[in-house]
Amino acid sequence: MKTPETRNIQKVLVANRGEIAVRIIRACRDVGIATVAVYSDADRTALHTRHADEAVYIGTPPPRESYLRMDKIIEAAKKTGADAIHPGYGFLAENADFAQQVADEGLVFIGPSPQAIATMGDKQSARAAVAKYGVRLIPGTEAGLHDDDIIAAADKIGYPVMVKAAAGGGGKGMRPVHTPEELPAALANARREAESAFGNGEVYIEKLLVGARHIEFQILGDMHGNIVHLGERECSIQRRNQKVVEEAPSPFMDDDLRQKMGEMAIAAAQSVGYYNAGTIECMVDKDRNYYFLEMNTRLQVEHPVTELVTGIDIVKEQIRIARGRRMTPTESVLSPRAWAIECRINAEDPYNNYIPSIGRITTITTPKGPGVRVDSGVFVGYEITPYYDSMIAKLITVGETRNEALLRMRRALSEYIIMGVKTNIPFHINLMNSVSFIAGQFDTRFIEERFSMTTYEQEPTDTDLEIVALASTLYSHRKRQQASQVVAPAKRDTSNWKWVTRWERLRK
Amino acid sequence: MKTPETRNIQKVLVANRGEIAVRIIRACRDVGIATVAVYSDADRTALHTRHADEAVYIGTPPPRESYLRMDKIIEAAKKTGADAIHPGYGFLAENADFAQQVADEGLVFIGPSPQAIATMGDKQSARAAVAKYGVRLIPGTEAGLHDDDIIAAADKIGYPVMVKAAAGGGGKGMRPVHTPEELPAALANARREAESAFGNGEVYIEKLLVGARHIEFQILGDMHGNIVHLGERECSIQRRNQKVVEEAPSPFMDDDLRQKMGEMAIAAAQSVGYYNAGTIECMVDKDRNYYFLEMNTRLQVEHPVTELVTGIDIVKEQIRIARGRRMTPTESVLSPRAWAIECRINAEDPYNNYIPSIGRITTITTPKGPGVRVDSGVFVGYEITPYYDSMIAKLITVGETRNEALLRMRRALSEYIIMGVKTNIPFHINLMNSVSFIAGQFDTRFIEERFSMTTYEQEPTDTDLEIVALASTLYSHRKRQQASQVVAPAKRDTSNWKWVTRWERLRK
Amino acid sequence: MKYVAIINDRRFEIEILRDGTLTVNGEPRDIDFLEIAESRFSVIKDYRSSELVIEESASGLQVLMDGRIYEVQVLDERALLMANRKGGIKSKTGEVVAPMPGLIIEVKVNVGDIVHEGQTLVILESMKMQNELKAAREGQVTSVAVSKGQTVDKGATLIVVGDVPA
Amino acid sequence: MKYVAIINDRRFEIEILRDGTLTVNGEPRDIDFLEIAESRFSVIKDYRSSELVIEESASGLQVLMDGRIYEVQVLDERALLMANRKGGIKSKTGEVVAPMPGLIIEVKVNVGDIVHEGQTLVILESMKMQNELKAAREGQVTSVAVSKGQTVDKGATLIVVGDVPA
Repeated sequence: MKTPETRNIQKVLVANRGEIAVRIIRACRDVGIATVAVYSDADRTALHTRHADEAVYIGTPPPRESYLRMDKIIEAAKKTGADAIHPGYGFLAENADFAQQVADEGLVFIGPSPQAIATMGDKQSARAAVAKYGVRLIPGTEAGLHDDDIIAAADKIGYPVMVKAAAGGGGKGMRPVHTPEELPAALANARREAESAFGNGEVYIEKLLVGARHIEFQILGDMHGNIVHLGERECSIQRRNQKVVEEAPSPFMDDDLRQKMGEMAIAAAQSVGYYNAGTIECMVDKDRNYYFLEMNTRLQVEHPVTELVTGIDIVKEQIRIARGRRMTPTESVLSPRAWAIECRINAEDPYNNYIPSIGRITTITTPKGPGVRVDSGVFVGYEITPYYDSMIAKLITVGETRNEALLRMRRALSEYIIMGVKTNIPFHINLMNSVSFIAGQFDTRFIEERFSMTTYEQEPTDTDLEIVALASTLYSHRKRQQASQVVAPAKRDTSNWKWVTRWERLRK
Repeated sequence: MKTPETRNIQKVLVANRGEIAVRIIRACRDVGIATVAVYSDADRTALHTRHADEAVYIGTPPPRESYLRMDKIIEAAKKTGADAIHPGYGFLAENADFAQQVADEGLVFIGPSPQAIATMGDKQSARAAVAKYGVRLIPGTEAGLHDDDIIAAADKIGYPVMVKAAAGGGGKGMRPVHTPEELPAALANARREAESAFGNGEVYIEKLLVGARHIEFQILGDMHGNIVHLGERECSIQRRNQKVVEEAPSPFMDDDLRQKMGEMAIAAAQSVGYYNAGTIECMVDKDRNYYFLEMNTRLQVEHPVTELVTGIDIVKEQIRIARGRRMTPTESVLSPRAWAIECRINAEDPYNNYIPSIGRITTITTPKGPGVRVDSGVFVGYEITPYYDSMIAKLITVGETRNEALLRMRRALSEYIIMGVKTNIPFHINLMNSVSFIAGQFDTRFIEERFSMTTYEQEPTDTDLEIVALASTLYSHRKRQQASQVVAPAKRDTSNWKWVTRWERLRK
Repeated sequence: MKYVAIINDRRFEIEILRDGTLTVNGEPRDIDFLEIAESRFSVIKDYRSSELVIEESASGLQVLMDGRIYEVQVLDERALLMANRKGGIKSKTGEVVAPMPGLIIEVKVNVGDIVHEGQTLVILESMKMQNELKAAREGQVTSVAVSKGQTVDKGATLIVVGDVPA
Repeated sequence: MKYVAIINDRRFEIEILRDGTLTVNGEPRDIDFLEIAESRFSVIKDYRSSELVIEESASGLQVLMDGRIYEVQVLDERALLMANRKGGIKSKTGEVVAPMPGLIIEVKVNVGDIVHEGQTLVILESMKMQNELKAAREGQVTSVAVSKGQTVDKGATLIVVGDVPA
């Protein structure tokens, strides 16, 4: 491999929105690089628009009219003199055409080569590429088949199977299917969802491993031919095939398995001459057999847990690599120095079938203090619209041990207050109290099959119930008083009702 | 030294308020210990009152009626079944009587022995204790002398001198004096301030070292006779003898000096058989001569910078040590693994002589993202009263290098928005842009003698001025319109004024 | 003023007297109840410090404490009297409304169908996700206001579930 | 509508026309000016994105941008006319008010004294600190409303500095 040219990056256009756009802007600022945001009508007040040094309007809220418009994004980079584009995750992050167009325009794409994206983005070529390196694959079909062929293949592979979108990601277009009877309807639904999310309705199926875990390896490679892994992430806590909690390391991992899977992950990345940050996603069954699932050729939502257990800033490394320099880490991370857990904070109602919640955020209290990191794209007054993903923030805690990280997460969740929309914070609190999660005993089906928002490890105490009863009654009493205009005078500006309190007794 | 008993700690009463009470509650929660807060009338809604598992009312806002009432605090511990008391910093943290009373009541005092507090709390005995170990002292007088004796001593020591309160801390009761004429008035003022702050008007003087730095060493000792240091903190950025910015390590430090000063710090702590966290404060002159100033026998405000560069949670270590266990670190930290900077966020107006600002906080946007820690005791709706210290939060950033920590601090400061009261955030932004600070060239007189809020490193550009002029005019125009009831219709709920914007041109 | 608060089938009879005295099931109680911000309350009772979120829902109050949600009904004397006369307290609402704007993917029931609590009635696509809207109570479908392919606004009533005819 | 904005002795003549067109010193400008929250504004001008805090002060507007504070005066046509007639724009306020409740430790001037800008007039103790209150302008002390040992409320006028008699 010839020595790559060093490329100049002074100003980065961030072709994304939400928390990840803010994360990238922060990384640029931390290394003294100027930033350009792009924004749709829905995002004029969004943090990425306001935090960047410059901001360019690119269209109406639907992504295909703005964040997916390659022409407008490249034009925005030209207009502002940006010399590089960071795609974040989602949107154009795994679009080889976009990476190629960026390069053709003389701009630096902060990501892998268009060839690597194309190869790994196509299921068939991805499997072919890694298979040569002896990487084990899950039995499945190629994409683009007709339903009849898929149904025939499913009989050979054996049920249960998973229907997946060829252009997929984030659980969209995915359906588990347990019997042949369910398959035709599942294919139809998955195609429709995939068409709507990615503009591409092609699907394929894979054998569904029962009791398996989703474990992935973070890869980092530079243009000098160096590739290392930064250890694994445990991502089995999923709902509707979307990750909701991730951690690093995995409680299931041992040194031997990490060594072997790590080598496999590096081999998979090498198969496409990979540079930039990337992720090798695997399924690991109960017997520690592991299978290559896919490679994500981009920054991952859950990258902070790896950052916190390795001390490596992955976004900064991406920039460094894109500049043609050698990346900082010189060897793979075989023993993480801490334990980190991430909870994705979604605007959804865990008490009502996790239905997405829209509306305006009226209050936020962000958890603070030692060992807590919050990556968020929202603020008081932010309007959650139906146009974009429901993930509004990520809460990450780190501790010396898993137990410490978990206790910190409980503490941080109890401090985290978001009002105005429903969030899944109560779900996370419940999960952090569940014995299975605490024991590290779970697989990808845990949340859907063995977890509920209404069964708790401990019943509420009589005192709990009495406090709730009293508070509810005083709340109602107050409303009643207000309705009849007999409002108790507030001692301070906050409304204060005390019944037979210490002060009043003292004053009697 | 005989092996200490292991002591049971299940519930800790935190005898403090504000950010440090919240910090301690978080540490307890992180190790699964229940917490009890105490609160005055001014603090019913304060975060420490609400975050603790239990909260006990102890009196009216003036500290001597509540947070300094040993009887009420011990009674609160008894009533709630707390088995230990953490004093935080300030208030009763360095009161040997309190530590003794706590022990006499069969409770664990999370701090050093009453003897260590008493010895180090008295200037004379502190100097005597450390002098035996060959620790170098700054020339000065003992406390308790009459003004005439002090004035005579000052002539011998030579000007400039520093007047200090015997019971001092936090810059209160301190006065630099450059000529004999100023001394009588300075003594009178310092006595009055000390009397008001500590209930003890005794003062003493010390030679004022010119061009010197304030560098301190963090000490950790356990009851098994182990004492280590966790490296130094640079605390020379002070105003009115109060620290406002601290960092670890010190840009002035080298390995040789760290080795020597560290040994001196351990010797000073050993002189009183020290256990718990403690700090040896030193002055270091331009020629790298160092002098013992005093030992703070408690947790320090600026402990987080040490935590971030060593990975050690100092509050957890305090609890561990108080339980009679061996502390985690087994050797001194001679090479910190990162660089951290702390900015104290005070409710004061840097544009108006740093006058404390009181009022209600209406908005807070907390800096987030990688490498940022915020320890805060305030929230939206919090009322800043004149009863307590003006420090409302601490913003701490960490990076691999000083430069990275500094760039992160700039970024975090620009994200930090507190409305409703004035804060010194603009001061910190200015400081982080000052060439002297960036170069690490400063001493304890830097802020007062060579820094100003009105001279900037760079003049505003014409564009800066035009944006400010336009925004101010549009703001005034809007107010005028509102006054005459001709309000422009808001497109969203937020009020949006666009003049000849892209959208409007498109629609024309 | 007398109230009855019902949580998890437990009844608490609470009386607030004019002099500020409070009793639960006849026994006096001390409680310090403070509004911190809209919907957010701090309670200190017998030293225990708790933070609560109280919001109104169709069927009463939703109270969040220590990460757990409680459905609470508070009835005053008059409401209690009326409820007793009707033979029971108000049951869960039978109206299924769109929680956000979206596209109706499927309507799974017809007027007259008997449905059980938790049964999926409508599939609504929004935020790129298909959301199953379920029955909050058992009963008989009395109204179906939407059909497949229709777009709906937030708050639109989609289905009404009424009592099962005796 | 015509305005003059004055910052750091620089004058900007700004005109807002009925059709929404905006000019600065006669040249057209595009600006996107948005209120985010009370006193907080987001401005995008020629792609540059800035966040500003605008607050009213005794002598005009205080604007915070990029960590720097600007004192701005915005005058409309009428105010400008009046200011010109008076021979100049309004100068800094001469009232020294207590920024917080506290105890007067010392009053350093008497009525009739000539003071310079930045001169310490009063020492106020509050939050355990002694705070020096200084003159915001030069002039002559026309009123001293407090004396040593007195406690004062926030906002109380302590000293008034007027013009030096010609």
